[in-house]
Amino acid sequence: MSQNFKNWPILTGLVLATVPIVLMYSYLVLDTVTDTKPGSIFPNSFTLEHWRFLYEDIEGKANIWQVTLNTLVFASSVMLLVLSVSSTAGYALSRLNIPFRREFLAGVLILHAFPSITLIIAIFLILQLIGLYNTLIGVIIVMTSLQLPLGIWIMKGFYDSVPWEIEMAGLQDGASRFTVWYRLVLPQVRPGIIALGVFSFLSGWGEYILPTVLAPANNVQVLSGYLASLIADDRNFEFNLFKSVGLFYATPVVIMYLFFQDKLMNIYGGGTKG
Amino acid sequence: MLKTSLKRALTGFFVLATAASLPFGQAFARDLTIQVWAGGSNVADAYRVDAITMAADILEREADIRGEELNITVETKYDFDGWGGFKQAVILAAEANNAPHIVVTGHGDIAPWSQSGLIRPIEDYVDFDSWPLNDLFENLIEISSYEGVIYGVPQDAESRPFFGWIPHLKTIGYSDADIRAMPGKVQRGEYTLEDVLNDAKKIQDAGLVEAGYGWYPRVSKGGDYWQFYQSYGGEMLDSSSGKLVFDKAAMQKVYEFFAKAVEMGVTRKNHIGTPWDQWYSEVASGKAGLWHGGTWHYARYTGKEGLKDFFGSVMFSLIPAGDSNGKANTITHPLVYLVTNRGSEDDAAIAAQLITIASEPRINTLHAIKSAHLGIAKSQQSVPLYANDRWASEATVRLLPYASAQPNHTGFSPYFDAMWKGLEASWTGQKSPAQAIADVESELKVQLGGDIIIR
Amino acid sequence: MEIILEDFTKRFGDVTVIEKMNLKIREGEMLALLGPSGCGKSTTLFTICGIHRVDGGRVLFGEKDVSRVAAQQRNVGVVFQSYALYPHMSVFENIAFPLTVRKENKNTIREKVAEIAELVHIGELLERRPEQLSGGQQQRVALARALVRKPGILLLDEPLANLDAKLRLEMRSEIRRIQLETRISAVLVTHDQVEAMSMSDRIAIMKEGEILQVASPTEMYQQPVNDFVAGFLGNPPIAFLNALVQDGKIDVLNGKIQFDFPRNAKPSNSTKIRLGIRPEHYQPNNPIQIPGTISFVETQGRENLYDVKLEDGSILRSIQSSAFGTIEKNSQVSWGVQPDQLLIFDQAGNSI
Amino acid sequence: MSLSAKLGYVFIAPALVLVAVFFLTPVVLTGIFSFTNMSTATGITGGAYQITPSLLRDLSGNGFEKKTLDTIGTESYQVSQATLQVAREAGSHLDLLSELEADHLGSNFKNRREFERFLKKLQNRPRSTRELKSTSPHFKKSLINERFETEIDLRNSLVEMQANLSEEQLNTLIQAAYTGWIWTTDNFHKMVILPETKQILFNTIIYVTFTLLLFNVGFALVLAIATFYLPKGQAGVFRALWLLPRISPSVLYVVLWKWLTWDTGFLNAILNPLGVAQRNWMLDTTLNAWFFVVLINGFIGASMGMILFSSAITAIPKPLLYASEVDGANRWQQIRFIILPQLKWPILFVTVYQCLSLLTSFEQILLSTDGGPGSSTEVWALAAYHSALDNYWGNLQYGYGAALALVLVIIGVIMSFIFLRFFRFQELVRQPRIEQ
Repeated sequence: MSQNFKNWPILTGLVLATVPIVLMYSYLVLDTVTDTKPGSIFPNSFTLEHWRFLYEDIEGKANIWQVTLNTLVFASSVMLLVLSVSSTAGYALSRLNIPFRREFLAGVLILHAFPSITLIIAIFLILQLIGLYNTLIGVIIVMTSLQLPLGIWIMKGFYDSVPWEIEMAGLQDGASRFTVWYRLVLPQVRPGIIALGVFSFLSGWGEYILPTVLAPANNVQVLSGYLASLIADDRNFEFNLFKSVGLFYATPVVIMYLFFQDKLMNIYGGGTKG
Repeated sequence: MLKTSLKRALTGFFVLATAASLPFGQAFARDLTIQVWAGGSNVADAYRVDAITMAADILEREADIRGEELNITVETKYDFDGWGGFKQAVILAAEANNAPHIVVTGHGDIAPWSQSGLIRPIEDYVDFDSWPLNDLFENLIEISSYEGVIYGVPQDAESRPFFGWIPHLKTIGYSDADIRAMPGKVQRGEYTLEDVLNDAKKIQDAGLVEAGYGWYPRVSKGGDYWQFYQSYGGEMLDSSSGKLVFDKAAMQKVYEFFAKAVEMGVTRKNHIGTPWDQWYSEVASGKAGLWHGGTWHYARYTGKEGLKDFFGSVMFSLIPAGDSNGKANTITHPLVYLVTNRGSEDDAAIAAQLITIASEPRINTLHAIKSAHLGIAKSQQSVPLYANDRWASEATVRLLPYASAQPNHTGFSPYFDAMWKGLEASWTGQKSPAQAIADVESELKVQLGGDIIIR
Repeated sequence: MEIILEDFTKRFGDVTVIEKMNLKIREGEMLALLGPSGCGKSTTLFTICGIHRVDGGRVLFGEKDVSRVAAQQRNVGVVFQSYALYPHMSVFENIAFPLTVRKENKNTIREKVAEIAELVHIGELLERRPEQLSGGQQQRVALARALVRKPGILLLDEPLANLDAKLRLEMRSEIRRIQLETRISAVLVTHDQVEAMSMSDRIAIMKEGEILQVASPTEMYQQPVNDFVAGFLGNPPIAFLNALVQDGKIDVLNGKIQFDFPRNAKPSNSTKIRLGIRPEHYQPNNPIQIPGTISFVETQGRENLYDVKLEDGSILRSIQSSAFGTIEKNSQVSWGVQPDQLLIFDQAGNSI
Repeated sequence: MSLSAKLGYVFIAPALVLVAVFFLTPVVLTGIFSFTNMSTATGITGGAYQITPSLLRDLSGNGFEKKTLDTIGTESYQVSQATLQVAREAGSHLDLLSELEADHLGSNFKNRREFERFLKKLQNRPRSTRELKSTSPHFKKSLINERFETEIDLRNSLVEMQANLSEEQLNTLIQAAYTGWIWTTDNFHKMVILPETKQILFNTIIYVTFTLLLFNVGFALVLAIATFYLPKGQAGVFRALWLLPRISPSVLYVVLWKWLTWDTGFLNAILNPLGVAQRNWMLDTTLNAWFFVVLINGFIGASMGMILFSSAITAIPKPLLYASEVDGANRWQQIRFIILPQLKWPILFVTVYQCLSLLTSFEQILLSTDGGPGSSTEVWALAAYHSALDNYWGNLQYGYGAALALVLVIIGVIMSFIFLRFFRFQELVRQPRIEQ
């Protein structure tokens, strides 16, 4: 920002540090359409061979489109659930006079930084008890629950920064608390909703352990599991194929990312001010 | 008198009664779905599950001839991420009463899975005195049993032989005849692990391979390493008491053997953890002198790695004896078909029948040859596909009769883990072999208590 | 509509902010709640509109006790200090919002909004968004939104605090104009005495949760009940001088200056009192001369403000037309007061 | 109840239910599991009763008479009136039973196989394997390997055997025959004694410390400050690039690192021509493995700090910076005296928060080194996962895994309380300003 200092030393340093990322991601794209011989730096010829998985199933693997659909359903459901539950609960904690509000808040705060994934055995048992083991719905609910403390926390932070006067004005104007929330407050926390939405969608899209453990069946497989099982198969070791599947997997993420990058930077906008 | 038997019998009775009440010849329609999951498999192993599909077809035809209508839908799955993922999936599914009807897994799972009731004793459903089960190798059936009960039917066999790169052996002075005689010498205990290290050193000194490539063992934890324990006379299970055995002297010799290999420079200190990919391509192209691997590696060497003249390039034999206490041996880690507790007795009976049919020599040979595993039955030697495959027939004769297996014991997995940790520590020089043995001993006492005999 | 606060008490947690306050807002009047920040005037306002709950006493709208009535049902229009316009709505939507939540029909809404927009002179701004408006325009929109559904009472919370000086003048008269035109009862919360005096019919002056005096601006200026009120009103502010009652006379500067006690009810001998002298009452031509040195001169253009330091160290203030030139700092002057213009307070600060 | 409280309950109820069921209950269950020896072998929901040969062998040294144990344990198949009656009631083929009764009453067979071979030779032999298999169990005269669903069943059968057991022996036997899990504190005992605990503890400390200091805080600071000094466009590019690892699916992200570091990977492709031998840079040595584990996790972790620090720096009043420049501060002094002091709070926050996240994260390690080589990068959370859910042997150790997890849970709770203090909690729970 300042013109009093030279930029090039900083720029050089940053560029050097960023080289691995740039390399990895540019070769990710490059290798999917070329044949790079193992151990050589430069790709040779153009080919679409590595993309064959799109139109023919890899032997022994599930159909990619089914898996993609599962992933889409999974990630968007997680997003919608996290958003709707966090935006109501966050509002209640930020603005409404409920008994035990203090305790709820402290609870959210504690869970917010909790080793959730290590609870997976117990989670499995509960899921099995209510008959949702090996279903997409089960994983969606679990994933949502584990994301909730963070989501509620973030939303509460955003609500906290909405001026009280807006709500007071709404009440004076004759609107009910619900109308005030829905029509006046919710639009004010749009950045939070977008950031949290993108964040939870991306988390759902990339999640590996929960679906793998809680829904291993073929018909509910998601892309993370698909790609992981592809890599685990050591007789079919083909980096370019992994990368093509990987790129296919990452494309929605990258697109969303390009659209919402600035918004995503807001994710901690509400929740972490001390 | 015995309630469970009674329950079983009653179910059987009802089935029979229903069947008997039907006028002869009338269609007795039955539709069912049988799920089969196989672990550690990939495309080449597809016959592990496909054999069940084929068996279903035969069973349907048999039923048709009897005038019954039987429709079996077989659902198969084998694309798990590794053994860990597969077992996790099976176990959790079973806890959720949702296990597949048939699983194909390592025989080592029989002990814990039978204790938890996850699997049913297959001997309750099939007759091991009739074809084709009466043709199976006895030692494989033994390996599929636990506490005197036969739980599974062996699905394939393999063994983990000792390999040598023939051109290198020739360069250091072995003649063609010597090389041909070598498996015999190994078997008779005339060529020992000490010779292995010496030859590895010679190969390396001759500049044939890089330093650390003379003796090039398996790169990760695995049952293979227990072969060396047997080479020094170690026993894994005390057959009279059914307890595990930790023979400290034998195990220490194993640790010392690998520590010495590192010390002599014929094995890399950081060898463990080398990626399999790299390892395969190296041993299949003469970059290593002597190594040990699995019989199924044959497919990889001659397939993906492109080794044209396998028999001209690679010598294979039992793992040599270490000293006079032990003998040349090999370990087989057969996969077994298991029937789970899923579904009714009837479902289980059909699943067991499918497994029986899938074990017919001809069907099993498809898997054996395609995936370079060994057969499970004596008569497979007379199935042309098998007999005409030089690898399968030679390896079966040379290795399988001498193959033992890791014990089916619920305590074997912590033992296995502890043994490996000690080996790794002495290999990488973190501990002296003696120290490592002491640590393993104290860990075993904690983990297994009275389940293990420490000698 | 008449608004009555009866023994109104308000606590926040353990702290009692207002105890048994009584206040009446007459039909159609503009009442200013004046006081320093933290005196409880906003709390009072929020209680009238229903955002705060009453912890004791009652709030009456006319005859009706609304103490337990929700804010939504009280029909009170509020203009907030920050205006609290809904940022995601256009001006039209903002003004229409109270009507839409009542589900009035679209045409009626359009008419009513147009009408009120006309009244507050923002007819041409209806399509804009709040962030595209100037402070004064936002203020007008807030007013329009508060008035559009014809509330029984209009509450204004520091409505001018966020405006620059020029706009403040303009909006001051605008708000007053609109209030007069609509004949609505209104409460104006402010800490600015000029605003209170210029805009309201009556002022209620508050201190630490208590109403000290309710009176018309003139009355309050001329007859403050105590030195706090006297000091709060008037700019430049009033100056105080310690004095002593002696033999029915007032002794100033240790008896150097004496004059008759100007009121009938004379305090007893040797009573210490304080004289409140407004700058416009300390002038060269007045009879009782009090000499001193000019310690500070502030040129205000039309007038000059002088601080005069007396020999006992106390300071009097005088404001004089600049037409007769400016007197230099450090000059000796002897200016005077008129006894009947003096405000006299006892030791406790109450007016005598 | 006020209106807003009612709405509040409606609003918070879904979150409460979900969190209670899928978050709090698992915490409690984890606590419970950690005091059991639960594993695949014992099952989660409870076990059965089974007398196995090895159980009897164990008991023979424990005051049980050999004869008693033989009665219970020696497998035998008898053709007697009693067994025939059982078979009859169970609906076995009557012709077969008649033949047995007529010609073979009193016959005794060592084991099932022998008995079934015998049955198959009879005139009225069972017509199918199925029938054979359902007939033979009725003639069994032993409890060996028999599975009883309840304690009562086993007890009754034992009493019926007339094996001459004292009540105490009966109880001992029944208890030993139970296949399910039992309460125990062995897990914690084991955790303290096992040498590998020390190893994973050490690993965890290394992992958290290095990743946290070098990347999540250290490099995040560098990024935030560096991008602050760059023109907006350039800064945006770098921030965007550094957020990529965070949002990429982890499986894919790790594949990219493998591509970079494995034996046929990019690093080798560059280094090979320079005469460096081809090797797997990720798994070659412990040091390398750590280097890449820290890098892989650090590249992900840097973004959170970057975002927080960046926004904190942006919030610094510009005049402060201009003033320092006018006063002749060089860049380092500006960072040292103006920027860093402003970042005190965010740094504290990121340190505590990320410390906890790192402590419990294992996904990237699982996917990249899986704790290897050996167990040199096996961290605590990964060890918990491995023992409870993913080991090579088909005997998942739920109890021990839960005990390992419980340790993390406890650390998590303690750190969360520290967290609460940092958060100026009082301020956060200020009363709502609308009181209805």
